[in-house]
Amino acid sequence: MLLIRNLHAGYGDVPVLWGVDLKVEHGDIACLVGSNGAGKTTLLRALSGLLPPNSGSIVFEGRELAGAEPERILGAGIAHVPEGRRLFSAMSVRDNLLMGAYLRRDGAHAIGRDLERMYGLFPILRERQAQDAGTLSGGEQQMCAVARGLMSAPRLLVIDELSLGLAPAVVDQLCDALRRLNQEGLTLLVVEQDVATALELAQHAFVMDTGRVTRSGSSETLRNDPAIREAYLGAI
Amino acid sequence: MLTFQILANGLVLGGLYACIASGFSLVWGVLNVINILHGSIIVLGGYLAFFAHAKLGIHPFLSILVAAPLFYAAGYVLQRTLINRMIAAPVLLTLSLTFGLDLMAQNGMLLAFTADFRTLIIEPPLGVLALGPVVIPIDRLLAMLLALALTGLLYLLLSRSRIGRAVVAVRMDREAAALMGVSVKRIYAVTFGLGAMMAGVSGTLLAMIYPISPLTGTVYLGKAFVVCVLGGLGSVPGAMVGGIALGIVESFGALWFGPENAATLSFLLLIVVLLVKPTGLLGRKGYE
Amino acid sequence: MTTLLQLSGVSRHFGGLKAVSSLDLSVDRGEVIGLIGPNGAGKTTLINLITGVHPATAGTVRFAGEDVTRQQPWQAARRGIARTFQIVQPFPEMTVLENVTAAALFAGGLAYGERAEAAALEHLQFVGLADVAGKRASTLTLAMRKRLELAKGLAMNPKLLLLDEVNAGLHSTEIDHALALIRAIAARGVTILIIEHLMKVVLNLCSRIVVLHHGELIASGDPQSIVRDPRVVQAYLGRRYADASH
Amino acid sequence: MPTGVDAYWLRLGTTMLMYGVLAMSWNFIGGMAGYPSFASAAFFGLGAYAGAVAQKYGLPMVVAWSLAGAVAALFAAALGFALLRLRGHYFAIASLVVAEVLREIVNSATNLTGGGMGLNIPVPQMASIADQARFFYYAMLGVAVLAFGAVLVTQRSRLGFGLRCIQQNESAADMLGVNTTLYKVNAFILSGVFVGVAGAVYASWVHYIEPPDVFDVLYSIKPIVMVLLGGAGTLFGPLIGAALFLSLEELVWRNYLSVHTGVLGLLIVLLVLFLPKGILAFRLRRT
Amino acid sequence: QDVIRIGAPLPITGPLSPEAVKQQRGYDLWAETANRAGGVQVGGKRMKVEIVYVDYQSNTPRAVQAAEKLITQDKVNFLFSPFGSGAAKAASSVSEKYQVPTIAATASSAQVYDQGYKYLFGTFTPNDTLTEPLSDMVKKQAAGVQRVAILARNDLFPLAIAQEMEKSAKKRGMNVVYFEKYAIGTLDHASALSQIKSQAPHWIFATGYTNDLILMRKQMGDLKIEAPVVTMVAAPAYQEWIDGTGKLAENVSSAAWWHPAVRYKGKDLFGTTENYVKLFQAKYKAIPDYAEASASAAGAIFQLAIEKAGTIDKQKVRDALASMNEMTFWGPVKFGPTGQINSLEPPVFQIQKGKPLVLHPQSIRQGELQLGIK
Ligand SMILES: Nc1ncnc2c1ncn2[C@@H]1O[C@H](COP(=O)(O)OP(=O)(O)OP(=O)(O)O)[C@@H](O)[C@H]1O
Ligand SMILES: Nc1ncnc2c1ncn2[C@@H]1O[C@H](COP(=O)(O)OP(=O)(O)OP(=O)(O)O)[C@@H](O)[C@H]1O
Ligand SMILES: [Mg+2]
Ligand SMILES: [Mg+2]
Repeated sequence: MLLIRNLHAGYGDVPVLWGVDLKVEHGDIACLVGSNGAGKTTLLRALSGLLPPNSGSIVFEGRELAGAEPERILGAGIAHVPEGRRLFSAMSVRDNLLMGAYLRRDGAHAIGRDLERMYGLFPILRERQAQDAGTLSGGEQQMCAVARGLMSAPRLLVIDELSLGLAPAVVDQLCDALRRLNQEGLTLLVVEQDVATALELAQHAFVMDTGRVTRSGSSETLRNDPAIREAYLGAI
Repeated sequence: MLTFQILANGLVLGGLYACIASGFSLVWGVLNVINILHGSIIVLGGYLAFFAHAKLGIHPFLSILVAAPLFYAAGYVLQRTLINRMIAAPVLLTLSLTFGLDLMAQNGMLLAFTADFRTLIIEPPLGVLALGPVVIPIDRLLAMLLALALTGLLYLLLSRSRIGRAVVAVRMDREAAALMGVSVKRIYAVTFGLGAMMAGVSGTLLAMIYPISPLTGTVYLGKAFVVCVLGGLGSVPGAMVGGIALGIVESFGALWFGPENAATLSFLLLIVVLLVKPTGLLGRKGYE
Repeated sequence: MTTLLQLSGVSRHFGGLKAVSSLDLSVDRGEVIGLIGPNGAGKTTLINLITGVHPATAGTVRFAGEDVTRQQPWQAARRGIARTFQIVQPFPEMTVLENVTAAALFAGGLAYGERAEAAALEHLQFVGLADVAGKRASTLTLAMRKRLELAKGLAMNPKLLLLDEVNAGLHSTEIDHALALIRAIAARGVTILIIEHLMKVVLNLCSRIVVLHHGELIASGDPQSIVRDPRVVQAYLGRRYADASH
Repeated sequence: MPTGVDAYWLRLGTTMLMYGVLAMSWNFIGGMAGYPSFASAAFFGLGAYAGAVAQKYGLPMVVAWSLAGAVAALFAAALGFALLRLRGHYFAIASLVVAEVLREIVNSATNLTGGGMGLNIPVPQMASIADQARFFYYAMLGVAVLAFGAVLVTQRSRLGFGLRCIQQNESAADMLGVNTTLYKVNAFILSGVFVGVAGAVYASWVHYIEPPDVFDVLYSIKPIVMVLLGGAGTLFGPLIGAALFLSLEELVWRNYLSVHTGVLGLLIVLLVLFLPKGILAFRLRRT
Repeated sequence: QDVIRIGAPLPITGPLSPEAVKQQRGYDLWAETANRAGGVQVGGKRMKVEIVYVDYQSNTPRAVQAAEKLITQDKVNFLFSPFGSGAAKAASSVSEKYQVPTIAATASSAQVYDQGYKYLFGTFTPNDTLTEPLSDMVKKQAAGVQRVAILARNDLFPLAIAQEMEKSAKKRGMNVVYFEKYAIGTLDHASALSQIKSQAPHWIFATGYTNDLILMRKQMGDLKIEAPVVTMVAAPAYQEWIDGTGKLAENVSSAAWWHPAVRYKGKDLFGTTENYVKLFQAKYKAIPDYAEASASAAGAIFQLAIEKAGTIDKQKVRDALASMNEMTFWGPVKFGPTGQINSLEPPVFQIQKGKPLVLHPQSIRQGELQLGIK
């Protein structure tokens, strides 16, 4: 479904990605882990068109998307929940969610139904729906951001820092929900620092280190890899 | 009795102020661009109405139909070609940019139209509406009503429509809006186009009331500033409330403190309002 | 042990919403106390109340015996209350070093000059950011920014350090380093109040944990009793811990 | 240097120094603290009238100038405490309006200021026209040197550092112990005091002032454009910007009778589009 | 050197730019007419004239700077003052400093000439010469006029005229029931006018520039304000104002320093007033107003002085100006001890049937004062 080949990107003169290769299959939940500053966020920004890559290719469902505008990439079916939430702070929660559905053309009814689904997923958002998103608590903002990403009805949802700032119970619920959505046909690419949670959620995992994907494989294999355990799982 | 007359004067004047300011407020609030050119666009709208009337005999109310799309298109193109190059620039830079453009516009108009004052005289005159001893000139009344209607439409467009939401989203976070699939450049151009349209249309309306010359734009610009800060930046209803508040304060100020102090008084009011409510009457946080 | 921070009957309302309601809490000198609770429970709001960002709707805040309910944030900083921001707040166009120098200068009480910079560099070394000291803060990754927040907090030379999710965005191994770091800070005698959703952090660091829910204290006690408290499991920890405690 | 230079050039030089003072002063509040102030015209006009009225009542010129500086500083302090609570654009407009209010007040205080009829300032008794021109050139130079010194000292001090913090993120600065109100008011005072003195020197120099002239909104706008042209937040930027802007203005003014404002506008547009970080950034990039 | 250079700082841009156009038209007509006749007779030879224009952007200090530039850089022989009393006064110190004979074509305030300067001359009589004859006429022909309302633009000249009006009215025992100023850039006079209406004045006297007074007259119509006498200064002297107010212009009276209907036989290059108006019309397809004529007159007066002095020496030309006593198309020209002209009798006129008719002075009267406005 998604094939990234030899992708190079950076900020100004500073290269950050040094030839990333990555492949996500249809119906997969893939996770991307790696140390601080490895370039995970940069990769996702390049993928969603926020950061034009210097070279390389991004093919999604057969279409080349490297260097395209974010608008076209979203139109192709990739939604990105960015690091730091990036909510529209002086807009209500509800309007934020509706912004997620900006490009959808399947009518107010379908959008309304999805809105209800989001409120079902995160009940607190229903309570806060008229409140300005900027005044939400940190975790509420994260929920709002994920829900907003889902509102675009993507085929591939890319989430940066999935569990950041969420209460443990909420992380569990969210993972359950993502699994359900995955069964309904949504493909997921998730960046997650809590490697244990990530490996539990995902079927495939990629490990990034200083701008390259250094390891990849099924979650099962990686979980049992002592090097990975030492580098990312730490002492329990 | 005088009080009622003054109140009527103030309301009508306020409606015109609201019209002058709404497009300015939109562009400022959404694009974070203080559009110094706004006053000159109003004047251009005035010239359009004047020449349409003088050369072709078209009534200013009809010229609006031409002015609206024309100014929208001009604004759209201007933003796309020039101002969009400065899309993320700090506000003072875009201010300098529109300041430069305004100098060019004023100079251009001076060359094209000379500095003479033109006046659009409608024959037969529309007359006045007399409510007992209170008289209201019909041209002003119509202009005001039309202005308020347009401002209201603009408000509906922004608050109810998908594009309106996109406009606000772009203001809040450009990058996140892009992630939602919003074409930021297009939204900027649309917003600027709407602002120019409001300016051009208010110009055609004002042409029935005020003499037109290339330099009157500065006065309109000054009013737009005050109205839009008074009402709250980026808020179209704010521009309406601010405009009417200003109109009424100026009118009663002129009565109680003499006309030469009316403007000063409204400025003091502005400062006091801001001290009590730092985001203007209807403004919200996040638009500073 | 003496009380450093004392909250009595503190409330904060936003319109109809009671973000914090008549809360009593006291923190002793040298304590490392954990504050947990569901999203939107009022934890960050509580920090904002202590540091003077939001004025309390009711109640009093006492710090080192002094009533500080109405203080301004900068006064709090100079009194020795330092905080980190959950949503990080660096000076984006200044270098990392300058960011920390500012803290050393204005709250840490150092004079303008090289001493402040030297002190700042020490703190950066301590949190492991020394090699990016010359970079602009806006180019840091999220986790690095969190550590920058921590370095700033330290440079303020605080008596009380309020940490709002400084470790979010770190993976497990990195957290182990962070734990060591925070322990070292506590060892210097700094009292620490720590908000974190990573149970690994709170369980390992804190001698006492308080749990906030809908703006109210629902539990308080040592870590072991907290994870077993059914109300806490129900409201906050969820399935995994419920399973674990069976 | 200015000996033997003809009066016209002296006048131009004096004007440049004057705008240099305005631009450098704006940099305190606008460049360092990041508050887009449009109050320069208010300080300038206030200083001009304070100096002129003081001279009218017989105070010696230099004393009158100092008095003008003090008046501007006091005014800035009072105004700062009120207005600096406003953020961003709101502050900008409130500060813009102050000049308008002052202008109208001066306009109505006919007894003291002559109102709309303007005010004549006694011409200093000096040997020759050339001496007079030179005297005011040096006086303005003196003010410029003072302002420059203040910029220099501030940039290398706690105050300057705190202002930069405020500019970057005010609430974070507050949280780090920066007494933001005090710092901002200090910046505002610094941005007012030299402008006030410059206004007073200007009044003595042209020996005739009227409200629309000294409270002209362009005294607020031009220094900003100059700072941007030169490079905001830099030490020499404001000076270079002032010199550049005035040279351009003078050149097009002399060479294009009826289109010079348009040409100037075009130049501003081009500069903003192609050198958005100011002329200094251009030089830095090339070396 | 065979060219006489005269410097003219003008407010070509900025709020005063309409005035600059008028000044420039007047100066150009003179220069062109003089040059077409071969130039100015200086001693034995003829010298062409050249006018050097500089824009001072409607900004007074810039006007001073412009004057200085013209004198020191462009080396002009003589100078026309910048527009209006304020700028003329400010710039006069420069021409005095360099001892350059200067004629102010649009400065009427006595303060401009009170400074003891020797090189400054002006073509406008003091302001009270406008309000005095008018007041006399109203007093005589409309005995019932008692209550006077005055509304003035808060600006140098309009305010000064209004203050003279107040004095003239009081001197004749009239009652000034309303005296207010309005700010520059006012967009609405309705409040002031409503208040004036409630005072039921017999004489409404308003001052301002063309746009102010078009707006004000329209709003008076809207508010149905009527009074036996309505006077506006100075806009009705301009065709633009008459065009801009249409029927509302009817019966509005005014006064100015000159009017195309006056009839003088001059010794200057234009000769009669009719001839001047004819030349002006041929060139600009418009009737000259007083500001335009004054600019031409300033040129013609320089020419007379130069020809009499027989040289362009500044000192000699100044003396010729100081001692001048000639008839021109503008009227008799004789400067008082301060340099301000004192030989003119400014005409009073009224718009009747869309045309201005002279009511005063007696010698050139074209009609009678009509009471009431439509
Ligand atoms: N705007 C920027 N300008 C310059 N460099 C940047 C910028 N943003 C990030 N970087 C640098 O790029 C590198 C990769 O950053 P990135 O944010 O992709 O890492 P990450 O893997 O997402 O880390 P984390 O787990 O901390 O979020 C880092 O060294 C960072 O300092
Ligand atoms: N300025 C505000 N206006 C309105 N509501 C607010 C405001 N600030 C916070 N709230 C609300 O108060 C509640 C408490 O917020 P707070 O940020 O303290 O939560 P928290 O416990 O820190 O949560 P999290 O773990 O998600 O960060 C939230 O529901 C939030 O929506
Ligand atoms: Mg990241
Ligand atoms: Mg929080």
